[in-house]
Amino acid sequence: MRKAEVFVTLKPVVNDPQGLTIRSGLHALGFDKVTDVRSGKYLLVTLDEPDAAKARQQVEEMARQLLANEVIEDYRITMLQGGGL
Amino acid sequence: MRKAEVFVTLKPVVNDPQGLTIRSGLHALGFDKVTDVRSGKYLLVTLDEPDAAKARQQVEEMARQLLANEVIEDYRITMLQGGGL
Amino acid sequence: MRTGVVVFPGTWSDRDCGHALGDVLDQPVDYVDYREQNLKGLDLVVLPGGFSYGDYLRCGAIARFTPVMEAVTAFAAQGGLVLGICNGFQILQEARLLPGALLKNASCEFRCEWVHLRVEQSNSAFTVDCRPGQVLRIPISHGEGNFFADPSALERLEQESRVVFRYCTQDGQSAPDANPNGSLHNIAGISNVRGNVLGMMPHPERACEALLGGDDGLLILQSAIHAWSRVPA
Amino acid sequence: MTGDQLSTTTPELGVRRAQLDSVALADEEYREIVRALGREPNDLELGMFGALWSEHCSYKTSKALLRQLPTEGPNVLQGPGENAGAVDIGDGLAAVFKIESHNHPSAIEPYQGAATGVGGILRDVFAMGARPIAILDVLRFGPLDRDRNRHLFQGVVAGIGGYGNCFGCPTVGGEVYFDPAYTDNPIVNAMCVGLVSHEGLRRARADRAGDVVLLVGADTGRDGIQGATFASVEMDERSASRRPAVQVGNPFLEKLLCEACLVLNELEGVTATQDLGAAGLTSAASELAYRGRRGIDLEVDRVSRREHGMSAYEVMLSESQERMLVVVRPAAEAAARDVFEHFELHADRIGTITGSGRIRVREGGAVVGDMPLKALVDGVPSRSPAVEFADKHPSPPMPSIAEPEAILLDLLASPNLKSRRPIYRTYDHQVQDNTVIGPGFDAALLRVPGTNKGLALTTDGNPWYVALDPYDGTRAAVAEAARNIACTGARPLAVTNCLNFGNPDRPSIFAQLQESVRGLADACRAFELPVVSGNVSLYNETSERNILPTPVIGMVGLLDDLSKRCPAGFQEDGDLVFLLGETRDELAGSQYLQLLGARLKGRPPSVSLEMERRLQSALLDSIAAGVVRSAHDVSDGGLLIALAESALFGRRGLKCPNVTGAMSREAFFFGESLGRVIVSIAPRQVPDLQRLMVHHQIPIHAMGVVGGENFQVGSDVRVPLDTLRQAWETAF
Ligand SMILES: Nc1ncnc2c1ncn2[C@@H]1O[C@H](COP(=O)(O)OP(=O)(O)O)[C@@H](O)[C@H]1O
Ligand SMILES: [Mg+2]
Repeated sequence: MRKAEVFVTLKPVVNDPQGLTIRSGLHALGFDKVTDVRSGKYLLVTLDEPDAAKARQQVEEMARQLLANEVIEDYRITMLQGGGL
Repeated sequence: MRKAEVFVTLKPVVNDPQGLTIRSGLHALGFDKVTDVRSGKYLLVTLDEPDAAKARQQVEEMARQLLANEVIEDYRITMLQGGGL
Repeated sequence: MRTGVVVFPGTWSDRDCGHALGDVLDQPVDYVDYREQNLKGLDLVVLPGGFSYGDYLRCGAIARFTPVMEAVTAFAAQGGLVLGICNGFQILQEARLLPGALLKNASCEFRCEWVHLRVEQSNSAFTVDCRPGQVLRIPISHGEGNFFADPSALERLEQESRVVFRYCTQDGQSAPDANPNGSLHNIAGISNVRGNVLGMMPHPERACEALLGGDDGLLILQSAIHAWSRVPA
Repeated sequence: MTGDQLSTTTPELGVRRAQLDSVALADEEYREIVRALGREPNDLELGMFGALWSEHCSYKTSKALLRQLPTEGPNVLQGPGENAGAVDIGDGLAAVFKIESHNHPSAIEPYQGAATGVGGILRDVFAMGARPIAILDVLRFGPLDRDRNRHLFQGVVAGIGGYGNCFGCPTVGGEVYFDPAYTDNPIVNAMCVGLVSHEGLRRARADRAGDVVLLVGADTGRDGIQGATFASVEMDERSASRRPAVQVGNPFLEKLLCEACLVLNELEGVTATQDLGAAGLTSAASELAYRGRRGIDLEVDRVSRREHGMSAYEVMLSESQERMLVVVRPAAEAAARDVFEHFELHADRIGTITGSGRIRVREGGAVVGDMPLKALVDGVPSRSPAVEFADKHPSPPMPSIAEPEAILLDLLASPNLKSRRPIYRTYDHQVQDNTVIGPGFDAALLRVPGTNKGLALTTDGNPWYVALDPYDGTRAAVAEAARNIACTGARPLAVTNCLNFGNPDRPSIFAQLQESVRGLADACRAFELPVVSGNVSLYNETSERNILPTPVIGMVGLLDDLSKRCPAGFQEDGDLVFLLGETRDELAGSQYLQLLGARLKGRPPSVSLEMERRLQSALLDSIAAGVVRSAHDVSDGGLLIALAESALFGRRGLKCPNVTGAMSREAFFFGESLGRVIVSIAPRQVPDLQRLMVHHQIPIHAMGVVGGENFQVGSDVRVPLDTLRQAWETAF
């Protein structure tokens, strides 16, 4: 079993209303040092693929095809050694 | 400026309908090696707090109070040196 | 005009669209399963609103890979009429039949309310019965209808006159406070270059009977019927 | 294999104390279980008894009281005891409805707690074979100036919308009130209404031995184990650390499950459908078989799981959402499976209906639990806690006011009266294309598809009246609900109710419950309204603080001809405005006194059921005769607020040159005497209205004329409509 973490974030040029809302929520709670919040997705994918290189390539492919929408999003992949979060 | 990454995931015992649905989406695309997908949130918080320890402590506090609900979610924090994603 | 209303898992406007086209406008309507690969005999295909696959991951992201979407793509390329409403619009974008993407509403809240739309183009198949500048009152119901396209794509849309509807005030001004979701340029609906594929966030099928608060949506559905009847088969 | 071969030790009660605590069973109850089984229960059996004998599942504290309620009537197709009640609405159709609480989960995880509350009540309705057509949500929170309360409020509202919107059922009404007594213990009740043909009406009654039991929908996980028990005890710091008693809902899966269940209606050989809610498989399987006076054998190994290593105990008590039991004749199994497959739903054949009268649970071939259903489902001893009636509350002050206009604006902007639009615009209230009158008015009105009829829906329950006098306050809630329905022109048909109270082991709280149920029964009898379903939520208490007693009435009415519907807002300039009903010199329980800081003082307005009936007949006759152009009931906030609302709804001004009553101006403007309605009519209809009111012996009071840019009442109040709107539309 291999685990991959996929982080999907909005491109910098894209507005992030959710990040803004969280920021104001944090301000309301008194965390006034917060200057910015960007929100994104975290996906932990487990694959039954012994070959590390193949696993990574497949996750790349998943991210490109489905997990992220390149019109608005960037993604980053980390292959885990052990268990993930 | 300090940046912190906060990962919020559903506790392992909690149902993750989104993860399950993404998994079947991946299967439908032919990624049949995927055995599990867990979904979560990724937040990049920027703070105006020079002191590293204090910054971390504040982000902990934010995660506890607002960003995650410990009843169903776990969180993990990484303080970044440079820019984040 | 024979209409096919596509039903994805999680679609819920299918019956509303069927009601508007079938019961109100008296057109034959077929419900088309998402596993269907054949759209033969259909003149208009509607991708209705709802939460296909729960809108998990991204609205429309998973639905876009269902077998029927390949057929819809081919159907559109042959000039068939395609109307994507709300979730249907999101699916058309994911399938790259229309440009841009729909982000979370700027308020971060779901919004269900009547809005005003200004018709920008009467040359799309879905607005042939409208005048440019005409104001329609139609409800929205979405959490992610905030239209985004990168600057060049946006400019192209405007230059090619493919913005079909814009959110506006009652008297037709596209003011910021008439924008319910933060859409760039107040965009509520766009078409492809040829004008046979339209995606829009508001729900015309909910505005087809005075009893339910208004019937401006009929203009859009009837336009499609008229556009179709003028096209030699 | 018989019960006494089961591997159990026979410990002293003392040894099991911790276990009994964890399932919240009392010593006597445990002894009763031993008596019924003829032996000690093993851990699985104890857990199953604990869940089914919890307050939440067994109604042990309230069931004796609930017997007073009238549950029969000529149009009742299904009364209490099934997943939801059903009444005949003509054309061979039935309206199916029920209300349910999700207070405790929502206090801990507001979004998911509220969302799964909606999910649960939707399942109750489609388990009856009905298509859900409307949701209403009843909410109570502590004041929003506390962060925690705001967090709960925002999460709950988002959760209701999140589930209902995704599922595709419109949320068309409800209520939201704020009071310090709800701090940390919000009330979250959801009502669902569905439609089905008489023949399609399904029961959760497995009455044929040999039938196959299918478990359909989500896989079973460890979530929510002991949720039923949890809803039956007070909340304390430990609650949060128990096993996640809160589940994450999957409205998408529920939508598929619903569509599949509706298709099942067209199959031969489907005996019963039952949703899994509190106490999961234990409750669903036991009740299903017990209602049909049969038995059931289950094999836990056949239950698909989300996690490895789950015990039989965990499988039997899991409260994983979006699951249904479907009971079919063996010959129909294949066809049923085809239906589920079409919707990509997973179905496990987990057992069979037997003639044994027992529930038998097998794991790995061995019987791990074996209990008589009668004891399990129906054997819990009733409890009747001590009762102690509270002293009457001291009389309220009757403060006089210099500035009625300022008070009016403050009231309109107050949390309990301001516009609810910021809430309901986050709910899809139009999907399914039947919403004729949506949220924001007295009752919602939905078209019955394929007919020209309308269903009117409302929920009501003023907690301050009930706190001041549980009997009168509950009668008032029934009267108000019926009045709201009548304002649309519809005739009230039937009632569902949710009784949210504090800890009944406190004598004063049990007295509230007892009096409230008596009031509910009396009012429903007087209006000839059967109670066809309901729910009780007790132990709404946090750190010694009890909520206000909160009985909530859900009501359904029928309008035979939608073209005769009546709106709540003023319609035409020049129309004349009248007050129907009698205003008394009273202020107790009013929003006005709350604003002035006198929250719970005096006797609340008392309803004369006889007068209320006449008022509603008079109103319905006037609407049917086309005499009335708009009708809006006078409730929270009193007369001035009701007039202002009618003006705001209709976007028209009002001029009432000289109005007074034979009482203090305060009571006339802001008192909340019950049994009153504001109507507007065309001037030429005045004689008709008068004649009708004389006929029904209803007092009538001329108010003024619709029109202009101002809201003007007497010489004291003259406010531009825009100013009124700004006050009313202040954000939460
Ligand atoms: N939580 C809610 N969800 C949907 N609609 C609501 C909610 N709360 C209030 N409303 C709507 O707002 C209107 C005003 O509420 P309320 O003051 O309780 O009405 P009434 O006094 O007529 O019972 C009603 O139409 C009600 O249905
Ligand atoms: Mg009312």
